[in-house]
Amino acid sequence: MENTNSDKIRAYQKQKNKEEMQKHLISFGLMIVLTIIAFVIVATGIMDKMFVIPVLVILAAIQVAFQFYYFMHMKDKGHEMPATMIYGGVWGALLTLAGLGVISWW
Amino acid sequence: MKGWMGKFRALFILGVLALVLTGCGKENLTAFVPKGYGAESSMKLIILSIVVMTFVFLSVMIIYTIVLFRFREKKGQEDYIPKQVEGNKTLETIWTVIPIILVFVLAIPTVIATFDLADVSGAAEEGAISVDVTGNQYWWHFEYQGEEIQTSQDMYIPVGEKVYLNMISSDVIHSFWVPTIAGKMDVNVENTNQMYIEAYEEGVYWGKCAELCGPSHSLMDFKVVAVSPEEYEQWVADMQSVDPEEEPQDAVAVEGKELFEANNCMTCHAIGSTGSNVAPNLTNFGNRTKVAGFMEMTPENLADWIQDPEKFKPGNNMTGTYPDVSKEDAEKIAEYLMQLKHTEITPDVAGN
Amino acid sequence: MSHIHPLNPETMPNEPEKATLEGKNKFLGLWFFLGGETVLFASLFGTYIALRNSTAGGPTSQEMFGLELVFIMTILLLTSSLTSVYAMYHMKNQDFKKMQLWLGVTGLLGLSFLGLEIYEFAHYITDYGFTFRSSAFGSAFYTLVGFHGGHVTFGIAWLITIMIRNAKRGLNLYNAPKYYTFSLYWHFIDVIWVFVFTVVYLMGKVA
Amino acid sequence: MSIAATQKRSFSAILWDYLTTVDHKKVAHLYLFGGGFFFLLGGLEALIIRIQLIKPMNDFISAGFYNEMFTMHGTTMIFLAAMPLILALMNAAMPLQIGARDVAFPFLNALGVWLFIFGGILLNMSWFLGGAPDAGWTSYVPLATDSATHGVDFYVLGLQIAGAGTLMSGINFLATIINMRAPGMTYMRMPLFTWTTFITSVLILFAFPALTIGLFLLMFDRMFGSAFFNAALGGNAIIWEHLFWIFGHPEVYILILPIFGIFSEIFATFSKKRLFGYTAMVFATMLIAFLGFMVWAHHMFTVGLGAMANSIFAVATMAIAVPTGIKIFNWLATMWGGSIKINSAMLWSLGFIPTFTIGGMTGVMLGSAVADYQYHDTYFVVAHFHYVIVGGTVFGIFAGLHYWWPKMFGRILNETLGKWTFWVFFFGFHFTFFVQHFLGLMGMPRRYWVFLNDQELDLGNFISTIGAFLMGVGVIMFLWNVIATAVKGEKAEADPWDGRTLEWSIPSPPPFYNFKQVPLVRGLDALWIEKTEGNKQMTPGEPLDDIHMPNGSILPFIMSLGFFIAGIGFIYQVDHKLWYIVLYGGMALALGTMVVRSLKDDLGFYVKKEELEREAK
Ligand code: HEA
Ligand code: HEA
Ligand code: HEC
Ligand code: CUA
Ligand SMILES: [Cu+2]
Repeated sequence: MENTNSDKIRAYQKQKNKEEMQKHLISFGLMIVLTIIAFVIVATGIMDKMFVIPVLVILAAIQVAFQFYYFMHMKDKGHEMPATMIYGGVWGALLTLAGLGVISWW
Repeated sequence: MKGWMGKFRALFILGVLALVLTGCGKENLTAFVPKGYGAESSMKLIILSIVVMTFVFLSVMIIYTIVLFRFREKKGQEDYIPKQVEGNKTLETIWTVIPIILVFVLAIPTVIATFDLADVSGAAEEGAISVDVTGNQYWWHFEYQGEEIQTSQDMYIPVGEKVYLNMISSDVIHSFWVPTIAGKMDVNVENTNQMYIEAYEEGVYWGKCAELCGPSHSLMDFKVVAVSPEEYEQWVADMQSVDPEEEPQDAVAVEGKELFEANNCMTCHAIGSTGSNVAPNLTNFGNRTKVAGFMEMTPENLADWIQDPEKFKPGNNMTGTYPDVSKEDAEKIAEYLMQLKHTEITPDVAGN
Repeated sequence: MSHIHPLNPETMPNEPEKATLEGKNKFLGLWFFLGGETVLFASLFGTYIALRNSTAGGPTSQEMFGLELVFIMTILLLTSSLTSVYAMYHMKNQDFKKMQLWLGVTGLLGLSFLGLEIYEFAHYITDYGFTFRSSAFGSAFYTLVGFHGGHVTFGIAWLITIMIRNAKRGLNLYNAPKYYTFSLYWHFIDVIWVFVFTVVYLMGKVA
Repeated sequence: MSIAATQKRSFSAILWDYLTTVDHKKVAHLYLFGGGFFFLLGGLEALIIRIQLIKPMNDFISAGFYNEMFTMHGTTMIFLAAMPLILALMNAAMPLQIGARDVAFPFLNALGVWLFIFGGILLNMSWFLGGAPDAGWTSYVPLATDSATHGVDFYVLGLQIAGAGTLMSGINFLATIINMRAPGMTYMRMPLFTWTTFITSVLILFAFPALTIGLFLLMFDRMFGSAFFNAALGGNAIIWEHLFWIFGHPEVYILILPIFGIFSEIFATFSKKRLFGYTAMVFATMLIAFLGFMVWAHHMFTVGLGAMANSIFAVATMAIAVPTGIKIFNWLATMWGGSIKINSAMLWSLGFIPTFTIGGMTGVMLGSAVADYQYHDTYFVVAHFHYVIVGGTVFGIFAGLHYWWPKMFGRILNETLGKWTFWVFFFGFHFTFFVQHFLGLMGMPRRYWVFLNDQELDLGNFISTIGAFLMGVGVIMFLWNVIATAVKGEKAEADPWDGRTLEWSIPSPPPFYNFKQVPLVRGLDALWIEKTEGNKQMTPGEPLDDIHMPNGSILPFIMSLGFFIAGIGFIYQVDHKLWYIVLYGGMALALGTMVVRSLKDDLGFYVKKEELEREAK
C-alpha cells in the first residue's frame, strides 16, 4: 500500500471529485435562479396569461434536467439504461398526461 | 365513401343474403341486417375488414399447411440438421409492407366514417328532432326537446330522419344500443354525449343497455319505434294533448286509478308530461311493447310486477318504496294502466 | 467475505456504490423504480389537472394559494438536494463523518419542509374549510401533494435507518450502495416537487 | 444448506424450505402452484358462467351472484392465474437462459411471490365475507363506488398487494438481465424468451403504476370520502377509465409477449432451426411494446371522446398488426425448411398460430372505431379476447410447461396424455368461443346474466357451454398427467429436446447454484453452437471458485402477511374504528420486517470450491 502511484491516483481522483462538486454548485445556483424567475413571473403577473404556462413548464423541465444530468449523474458513463428507463417513464408520463389532461374533456 | 363502397356493394348484399339464409339472429335485433344509418356505416366497415382478414388468414394458413406437410421430420432422418437460416431481407420486407398497406385500406374508411358519425351539427338546424335520453338503473327515459313530451322505455321516431340524442345518466354508466339501426354510445354521469340515429324502415327495434350497470343490466331493454313521418306528427300531437286526470271507462279501472293514487305510485310515476321523472313515465302505458322493458305485455305480468318487481328485475329502484299491494288491488291497477292509451300510433302501426 | 470490513481509503474504489454486483444491481433497480414512479406521479398530476377546476363551489386555487410559503419550501427542498450531493461527494472522498453530517443536514431540511407542508394543510383546512372531501379538486390536491409528502416522509425514515445503522461501522462496499440509492431517491423527490410547485401552485395562481 | 442431495425430507422441512426460499427455481414452483390453483378456480367460475348461460332466462344463479362470478373470473384469470403462471416460467427459465446463478434481488423475488399469494387469498376471501366484487374486472365507477358490499374493497386491496409484487418482479428481471448475463452473452445473443421477459418487465414497470394510482383513488373514494369519481362534487368517472386502460392495454401485451418468447424457443427447437429473422423478432417485440402504450383508448371508443381521439387511437391500434404479423410469418419461416418434430409442446404451439391469428384479426376489426360501435361490450369482444388470451397466453403456458417441465421437475410429462389434453382442449376452445363472435353481433351484450327467450341466441350459447366443458375435461387430463408424472414419470436428462439454449446445458433439475462455472457464450443459441462443434458441454467462462449464494429468509412471508392483515384492516375500518388496530398492526408488522431487513446484514454464504469438486465425482 505504500505505493506512491496509488496516492497519485487518489489525489487525482480527489481533484476530479472537487471539480465535479463545483459543477454541482453551479447547477444548484442555476436551479435557484430558475425557481426565482418562475415565482417572480407569477407573483408579479408581468407576463401574458397565454405564455405563462408554457414558460413555467419549460423552466421546470430545464431545472429537472439539471437534477437528472448533474445531481443524479445521468450525464456520466454507465447511465445508458437508467436514461432509457427515465425517458421511457417520461414518455409514459406524457401519454398519461395527454390522456387525462386533454381528452377527459371533450 | 361511395367509391370504395361501390366495389363492395355486391359483396355486401351477397353477404347479407348468406347471413339471412344461415340465420343471423332475430330481425330488428341483430346487427347483421342493418336498417339504419349508423348500423349501415358499421356494417360496411365490418364487411371490408372481413374481406381483408380473409385474405390475411388464407395467406397464413396456406403457408402453415405447406410447412406442416412438407417439413415434418422424416423417418430415418432423425439426425438430419436443416440449414440454419438467419433471415431473408426480401421476404421480411414483403410481410412488413403488405400488412402496412392492408392497414391503410382499413384505416382510411374508418377515419372517414368516424368523423361522419360524430357530426351532430345538424341538431341545431330548424326542425331537427332532439331527444334528451336519460339512462337510469334499469330503465330509459326520453324527453322530446321543445315538444313537452316525456316517455319511457319506448321511443318513437320518424323514419328517414336524423334524430339527435343528448344522453346522460342519473346514476351509473349505461350504454345506448339499438343494434339494427345504430352502434352504441355510452351514457355517462358527468357529461352529455351526443349522437344521432336514423331508421330506414318502419319497425320496432330492440334496444339494449350495453354497459354493466348492476344486477339487472341484462334486463334494461327498450324499444325504438320507427313510424312514418305523418304518423310521427300525429303521435306528437296526441302525446301533447294527454289529459292525465282523465277518468277511465270502466269501474275496475276507476278503482285501479284510485288505488294507483292511494299506493304512493304517483310520487314517482308521472302520467302526462309534467311531474317527477324518478320512475318510468306511464303516459300511453297501454301501448307499451313490454312491461318494464322486457316482459310480455299482459295484465297478469303487470300485476305480478306491481306486487313484486324484485322478482323480475333484481336490484331495481321500485322495490320496497310503496306499501304492499294485494293481488286484487294489483290486478285493478294493472287494468287501469293497461287502459292508458293516449294515441292511435302504436307499435302495431310500425309493424310489431 | 472481505467486502464487509470497513475499507481504508487505500482500498476503497472511487465509486464504492457500484463496485460490487449487489451495488450495481441496487443502482439499476432504484433507477428503474424511479422510471415507474414517473408514471405513478404522472397519473396523479393528470388527475389533478383534470380536476383542478372542479371546486364544487368551494375555494379555488387562486383564492387560497400563497406563494411565499411555497417558495420557502422549494428552497428548503432544493437545498437539501444540494446537501445530499455534498454528502455523496464526501463519500467519494471516503470521509464518512462528513458524509453523515451532511446527510443529517439533508434530513433536517427535509423535516422542516414537511413541517411547513403540514402547516400549510392545516391552514387550508382551518381557514378555508378546504378538505380532502370538499370537492374533487380538494381530493386531487391533497392526494397529489400528500403523495409527495409521503415520499419525503419515507425518505427521511430511510435516511435515519441507514444513518443509525451504519454510524458505528463506517463506510464499506456493502452499505455504500445503500447511501447512494438513497441520494438518488432524494433527488427524485426534488424533481417531483419542481413539478408540484409549477403545476399546482404557480399554475394554480395563474388560472 | 448443503448441496448433498436433499432426498427424503420431512414434510415440515419441505414446507419451511418453500416458506423461506429465495431460490428463483423454487419461487417459480410457488408461482406455478399458486397460479395453477387460481387457474382452476377461475376455470370453475367460467364453468358456472357457462352453465348459467346454457339456456335462455336460466336461473341457475342469481343476478348479483352472476356479476360477482364474471368479475372474479376475469380478475382471477388475469391477475392471479395468467400473470403468475407467466412469472413462473420466467423465473424457471430466464436466469438459466442467461447463465446466471440467481436473480438480481432474490429477496424481492420471494417477496413478490408472497405478495401475489396473499393478495390472491385476500381477494378470494370476499366470497365468504359478504360478497365478491361485482363491478366487472374493469371496475368502472360509479358502479364500483356505489357497490354496496365490501367486494370492491377486496378487489382494490387484493390487486394493490398482488400488483406491488408484480412491479417488484419486473424491476428484478430488468436488473437481472442487464447485470447478470454470462460472459459473451451480448444483448443480441440473448434467447428470445429472455428478450421478451426483458421487454415485458419494461411494460410492467410503466403500466402498473397507473393501476396503482387508479386503485388508490378508488380506495379513497370508497373508504375515505374523497370525490375523484363523484360527479356531484365535480369528480369525473372517465378518469378511472383512462387510468385503468392506460394500465389495461399494456397489460394484455404483458400477457402475450412472454408467450411469443416461449413459442420462439419451441419452434426453433423442434424445427431444429435457428429462429428466422431474430433481429426482426426483437425489434418487433419492442415495437409492439412501444405502440402498446398508445392505443388504450380503443377500449373507450364509445365513451364519447370525440372523432379526433377515436381516429388517432383507431389507426394506432391497427398499426400493431404489422409487428405482430412479422412475428407470425417469422415463425412460419422458422419451420419452413426445418425438420419438424411434433410433440405436446409443439402441438400447443402449432395450435396457437391459427387461433391467435383469428384473435388478432378480430382485434384489428375491433380497432376500426365505427365497427366497434357495434362490437363493443358484446360477445364479439369476449370472443376476441379469449382467442388471444386462451389461444395465445393459455396455449403458450401449456406449451411452456410441457417444454420446461423436465428442467423444472426433472421428469418428462407423458406424451400421450399431453396430446390428448391438447386436442380436447383445442376443440373445446373453438366450440366455446367461435360462435360467440356471432352471438355478439346478433345482439347479445356481454356481462348479461340472462338472455331473453325468442332472440335466436339459444343455439349459440348452448354450443358455447358444451365447449367449455370440453375444455374442463382437457384441464383435468392435464392435472392427471402432472400427478402421473410426479408418481412414475420418465426421468429427464439434462437435454431431452436437443435444445439450443443454456438451460439445457445443466442437469434437470439444476443444482441450486445453477452453474458450477458460468459458461462462456459464443453466439446466439449458445448450446447449439457447442453441440455442432462436437463439444459435449459449454466452455466455462470462469475458473472454478467459491460460489456466493443468498440466504433463505422468512421475512418476505412475514412482510406479505403484514400487508395482508393491514389490507383487512383497511377494508373494515369503515364499519368500526376498532379495525384500525388491525390496520396499524398489519402495517407495523410489515414495516417492522422492513426495518429488520435493513438492519440485519444478509451477506449470504459460500459454496466452497472443494465441495463443488467433490460433487463433480
Ligand atoms: C393477450 C391478450 C390480448 C392481445 C394480444 C390482444 C391483441 C389485440 N387487441 Fe385486444 N383485448 C384483450 C386482450 C388482448 N388483445 C382483452 C382482454 C380485451 C377486453 C378487455 C375488456 O373489455 O374486458 C381486448 C379488447 C380489445 C379491444 C376493445 C374492444 C371493445 O371493448 O370494444 C380492441 C379494440 O381495438 C382490441 C384490439 C386488439 C388488437 C388490434 C390487437 C393486436 O395486438 C392483434 C395483432 C395480431 C394480429 C393482427 C394477427 C397477426 C397478424 C398478421 C397475420 C399480419 C397481417 C394482419 C393484418 C394486416 C390485419 N382488443
Ligand atoms: C387469462 C384470462 C382468461 C381465461 C384463461 C379465461 C378462460 C375462460 N373464460 Fe373468460 N374472461 C376473462 C379472462 C379469461 N377467461 C375476462 C378478463 C373476462 C371479462 C370479465 C368481465 O367482464 O369483467 C372473461 C369473461 C368471460 C365470459 C363472459 C361473461 C360475461 O360477459 O357475462 C365468458 C362466457 O362464456 C367466459 C368464459 C371462459 C371460459 C369458458 C374459459 C375457459 O377457457 C376456462 C377453461 C378452464 C377450465 C374449464 C377449468 C376447469 C377446472 C376444473 C374442471 C377443475 C375444478 C376443480 C377445482 C377447483 C379443484 N369468460
Ligand atoms: C321509487 C318510486 C316508485 C314507486 C313508489 C313506484 N314505482 Fe313503479 N317503478 C319505479 C321504477 C324506478 C321503475 C323502473 C324499474 C326498472 O325497470 O328497473 C318502475 C317501473 C314500474 C312499471 C313498469 C314501467 C314500464 O315502463 O314498463 C310499472 C307498471 C310500475 N312501476 C307501476 C307502479 C305502481 C303501480 C306503483 C304503486 C303501487 C309503483 N310503480 C310505485 C319506481 C317506483
Ligand atoms: Cu344499464 Cu346496463
Ligand atoms: Cu386493448
